[in-house]
Amino acid sequence: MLNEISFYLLAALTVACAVAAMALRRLVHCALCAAAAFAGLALIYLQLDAEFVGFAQLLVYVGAIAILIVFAVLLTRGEEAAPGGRQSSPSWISGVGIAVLLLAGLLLPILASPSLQHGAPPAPVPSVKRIGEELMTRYVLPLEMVGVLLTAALLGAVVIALREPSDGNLPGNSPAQQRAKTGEAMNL
Amino acid sequence: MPHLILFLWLVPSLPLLAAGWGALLKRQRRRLAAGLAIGAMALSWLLSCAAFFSTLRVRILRQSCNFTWFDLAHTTVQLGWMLDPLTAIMLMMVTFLALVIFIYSLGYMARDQNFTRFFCFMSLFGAGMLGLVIANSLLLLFICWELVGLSSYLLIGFWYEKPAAAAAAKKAFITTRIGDIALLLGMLWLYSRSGTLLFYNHGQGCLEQASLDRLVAGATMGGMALSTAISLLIFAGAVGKSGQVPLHVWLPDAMEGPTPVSALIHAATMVAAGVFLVARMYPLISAGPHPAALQVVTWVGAVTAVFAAAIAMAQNDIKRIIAYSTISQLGYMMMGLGVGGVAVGMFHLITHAFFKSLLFLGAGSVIHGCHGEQDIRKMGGLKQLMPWTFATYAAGMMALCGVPLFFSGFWSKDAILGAARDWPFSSAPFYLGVAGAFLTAFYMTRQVCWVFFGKPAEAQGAQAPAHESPAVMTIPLAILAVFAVLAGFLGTPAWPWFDSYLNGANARFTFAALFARPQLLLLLLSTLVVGIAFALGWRVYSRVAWQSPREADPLEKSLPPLFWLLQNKFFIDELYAATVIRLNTAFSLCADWLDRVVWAGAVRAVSGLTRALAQINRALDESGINAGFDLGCQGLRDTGSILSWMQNGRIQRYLRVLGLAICLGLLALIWGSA
Amino acid sequence: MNALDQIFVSTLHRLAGFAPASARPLVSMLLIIAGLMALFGTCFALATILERKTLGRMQNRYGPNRVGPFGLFQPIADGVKMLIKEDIVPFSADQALHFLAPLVLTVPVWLAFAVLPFGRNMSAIELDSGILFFFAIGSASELAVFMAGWSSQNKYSLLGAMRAIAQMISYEVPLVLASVPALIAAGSLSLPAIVQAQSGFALGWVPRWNVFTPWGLAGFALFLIAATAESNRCPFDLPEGESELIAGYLTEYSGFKYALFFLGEYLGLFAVTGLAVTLFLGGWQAPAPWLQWLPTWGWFALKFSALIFLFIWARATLPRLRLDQLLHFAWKFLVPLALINLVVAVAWCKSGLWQFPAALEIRWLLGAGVLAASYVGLGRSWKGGYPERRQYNYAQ
Amino acid sequence: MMNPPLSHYLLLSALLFSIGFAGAVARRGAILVLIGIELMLNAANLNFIAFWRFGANPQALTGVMFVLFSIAIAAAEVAVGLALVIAIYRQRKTTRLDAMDSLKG
Repeated sequence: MLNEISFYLLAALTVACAVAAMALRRLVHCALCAAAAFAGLALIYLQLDAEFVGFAQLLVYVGAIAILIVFAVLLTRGEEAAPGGRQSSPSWISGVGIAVLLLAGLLLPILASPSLQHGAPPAPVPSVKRIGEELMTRYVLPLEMVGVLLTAALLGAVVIALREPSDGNLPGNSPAQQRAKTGEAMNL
Repeated sequence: MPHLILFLWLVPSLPLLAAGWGALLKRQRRRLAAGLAIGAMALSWLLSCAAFFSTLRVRILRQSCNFTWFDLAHTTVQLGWMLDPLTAIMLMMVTFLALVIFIYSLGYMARDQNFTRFFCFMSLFGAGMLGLVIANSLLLLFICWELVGLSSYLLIGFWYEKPAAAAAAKKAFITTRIGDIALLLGMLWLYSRSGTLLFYNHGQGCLEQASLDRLVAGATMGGMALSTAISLLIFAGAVGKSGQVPLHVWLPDAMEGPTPVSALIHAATMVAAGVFLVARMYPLISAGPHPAALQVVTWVGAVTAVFAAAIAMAQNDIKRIIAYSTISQLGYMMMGLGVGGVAVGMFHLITHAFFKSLLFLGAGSVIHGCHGEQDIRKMGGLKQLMPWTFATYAAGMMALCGVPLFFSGFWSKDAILGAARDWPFSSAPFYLGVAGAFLTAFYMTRQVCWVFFGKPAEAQGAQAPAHESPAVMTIPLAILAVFAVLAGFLGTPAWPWFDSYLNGANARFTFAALFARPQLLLLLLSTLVVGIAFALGWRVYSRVAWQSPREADPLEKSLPPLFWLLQNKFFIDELYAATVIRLNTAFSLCADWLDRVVWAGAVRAVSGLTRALAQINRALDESGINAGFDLGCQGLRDTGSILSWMQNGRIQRYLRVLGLAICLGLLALIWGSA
Repeated sequence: MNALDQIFVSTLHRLAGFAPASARPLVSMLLIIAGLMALFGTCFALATILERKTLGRMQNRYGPNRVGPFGLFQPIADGVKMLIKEDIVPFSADQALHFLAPLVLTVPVWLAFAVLPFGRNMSAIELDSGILFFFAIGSASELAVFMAGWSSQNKYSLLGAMRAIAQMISYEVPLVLASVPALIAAGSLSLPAIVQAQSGFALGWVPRWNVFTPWGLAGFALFLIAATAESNRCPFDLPEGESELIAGYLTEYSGFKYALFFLGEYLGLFAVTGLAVTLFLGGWQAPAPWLQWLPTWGWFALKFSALIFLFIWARATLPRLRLDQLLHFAWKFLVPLALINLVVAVAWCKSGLWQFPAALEIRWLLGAGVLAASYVGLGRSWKGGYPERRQYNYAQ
Repeated sequence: MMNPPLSHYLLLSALLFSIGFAGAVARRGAILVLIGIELMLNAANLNFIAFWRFGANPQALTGVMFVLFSIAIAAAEVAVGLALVIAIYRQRKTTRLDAMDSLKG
């Protein structure tokens, strides 16, 4: 019983946070709600006895990605101050409509197919050693590839986001002036 | 020197080289042009002498050297040159005469601007004539024949500014052309039948017995023997070139050219080419049991002799008289060939060449002296003013008329009359020959009286009095006069060297032959005829010569219609004009009409058609294809813009579409499977 | 001996016995939570006063000695002060975030204690990947700091938060890398297993603690440095450097929220020291065979308080680092050294099979030599660690 | 201890997926779209873990492995994505997606 209650609770929490992340007006709140949703998901993983994945999810998403998103929000704060900018694109209703259609499309098979209704088998013996062996034997190549990918992404992100010398030393680049400039840019 | 034959081709080549080089010279290089021409001719003359002496000593009758001009797939066309007594004699005569006349023309043409061009054409003519003489193939002979025709055209029309000279050159060229066509036809026919055009080719040549028998055997549609038909055609060529009766009209007009030209070409060599051709082709013409062609030659020769002599009596231009006398003498040669064979004809040709060129050069110096005056009625009394010219001219005149014993004309004409008398077929040629001799003597005395005797006419008074020609002209006259006398002794009945030389035998001196009955009778008859003619002529014309001003010609007074007929040359020119030329113009008009109306019309129609087609094509292309294509492009562009509306760069639009697609896919999958 | 050692465990079971069987696990869990919170709450209080007293002593002055004997009741006084102080919230602040920030900071830290083995089978939850849980929870604190900094809508607080986050992220990497050698030696991620791996004595009297191995010593040093930076303490307490940024992201906080922040900070410190003890100082293992009579949790407590004293001592003596020096030090000195240490540790474990005599000494010499060389090399040649002097031209 | 049936997990993931999709599609902010995509990614991970847990052969750990690698790659993806957004913002001074349509047809 504990499992079911906790699952439904966590599910509700996660869905709520997700909806909030998508619906809130202020970006920072959205980012934090998203982080909460990710944490909720991590707990669901734990509830599914996938311990290592849960903690990894927690460490990566809540620890790193949330911070990244928040920093991105900070660095592009000119957006916030723009007066009267509507947050959602004009034709957001059609977007949500399609999303609902998509949901229906996904739900139908899940509910219809009988094979998915069965309960959970006995909890597998969780062991990090198994995961370690698996990683180091069958998945050693993907592991190396992911390592390379991460370094590349790291360098790429730094290079892209690095302030180019051209716009770096422009006099008008201090945050205050930047906000003023965005003001002008907006109504151009 | 048996291998001299190898160098015989140099004889025509040197003058040809001189002509070529002369042609490139500038007009001012007079000395070089003259030197070239004379030098080349002198070298050729030396080579000819060497050849002549070699034929004398070496008893080989004939040497020939052939080479392949070009070879077609299955046949080869061969040319070649040969050396036999006939060629040697002609080489000697042509080169010697050309040399003398070149020297003479140095003086005669001195004041002419186109001096270099004159000598270039003269050496070109020399090359052609010499090539014709040594040719061992009818084709090479024909080529040189044409070259000679060309040079005669160029030389007759030398002073082309004068319209008369240009017309005369054209007339000469066209009439000889008519003869040449016949020669060409004969040549082709001969080639097709005998397989080769080489005369003597170790038994294979067309004039050798093997092919002759074939030709004689062959028959043509008229029932005539093939050899007779071919030889008639070839004789037609000779008639054209030597100015025999039907085609003689061009020779008198050819006097428009400078006198040395007339002397060399229209007296000695070129006109003699026709006779030489008949002599060369004699085996063919006389082939067969009773050669009809030979009789034709004889009759044509006889008729021409009397006909031309008659006309000569009524002419007033000094050169025209000599021209008609040349025609009649050529008639004599043809008759000689016809009745007496090659030796008789050729002997008269050689002697005639010397005294006729002498007469022409004499006339030239008279004209030169009288500052270009040619009408004999305006001349007179030049005996005192031009003594050298008178003396040499008189020698030439006596040789021509056949004054007995010392003058060459007598012996050669006598040989012909003798042969004519013995001619089995008919004795008419003999009587015509005698009449011709009488007429020749008569018009020559007329001319001499008018020109040299009597008081100097007022014409000379007008300009400076006539003066003797310079040495460079009189010396050649003297040389020729000597030869005119000596040449006769080669072929006298007593010592028939010429006849034996040609036949390759050895001449024996038998004085008694002179007094053999028929010979003696003949000699007396001819001297009698000449004597009567001189007396008649002196009586009629000497009186007139001394009057001044001279009235009309006594002959005209006594027989006006005959004189009028003779003066107008029996209206043959007018006859031709009326018939042949009219036909020709009719043909050209018809061709012109055909060309302008029919063909031009057709072309114009075709061009119109194509233009119309082009118009239709353009219209079709313009409206149909272009418009259609533009329409297509426009449609493409429109659909493109519609599609581009879809691609508006907004990422979310793409995501939506993607999502929609996934849903539809899922739904299809579910419904499809369920 | 065993009875004293397991006293807590036995009392727990006894108490849990009262609850119905079905709820027993829940009740025992609640009891453990209560016990831990009580223990570490008092530790927090003691720590504040001890810190101030030792700082004073070190600066040749008494610490707070007015309230209670030797100032021992000072924390109670502080606590009461914090409670009754007015809780001022700036007008333009983001109310919700402002309120949530202290919560999000302290709750994860409490969770961290669930994993630490305080004594023989005295850890709240024995997780297979215990240490991964610990670091996962540790990483949540950055988010909280951000929320605090951002919600007070104040330039200084935002700058302070940025600095704090940069520092904490930079030092999380060397922290994790320093702890990895211990895992390799133990061969498992669960903390009791690690402590178990450090039991026993080499050469009769030297305990097999990780710290007595070359890589262990270097790892322990790295771990401590990273730990102080992680918890924003003294040499690295730039974010709330009183002189420049007033209190950094804490400026807009007052009253109980401010107290909560301090509680979170100290709990973070305790958690990290607990981990340091388990990883390198052999957890609850006795230092010598003849000393094993003392209860295991006692040893843990002793080592724990020694480290705490070390931190306080560091705070009293070391000057504050500049931010770029700080980051420089982390990325260009600690991380490379940690990686080299990892290599040495692996070599050490692999070379364990050498049988010939003096194998231990040789391995020691090799390990120490490599580490010393790399320490000197990194430190001096490649300008890691000593950034070039910055020119300040004030007149501009 | 009864676990809820597998279908419930799938329902949750579907729901999360569509919420993420709605956000990605509806919202104008670039960063929010990124967050939406992250959500969709997590929904997919949830599916994997659910199927691993309810799957016939939990020992195989393929699901877990897949999720681990997916998380790593998602981190890289977010890092680069946000770098791009920041670069675009610095140059265009806006993060609204409607403004970034220069690649239109």
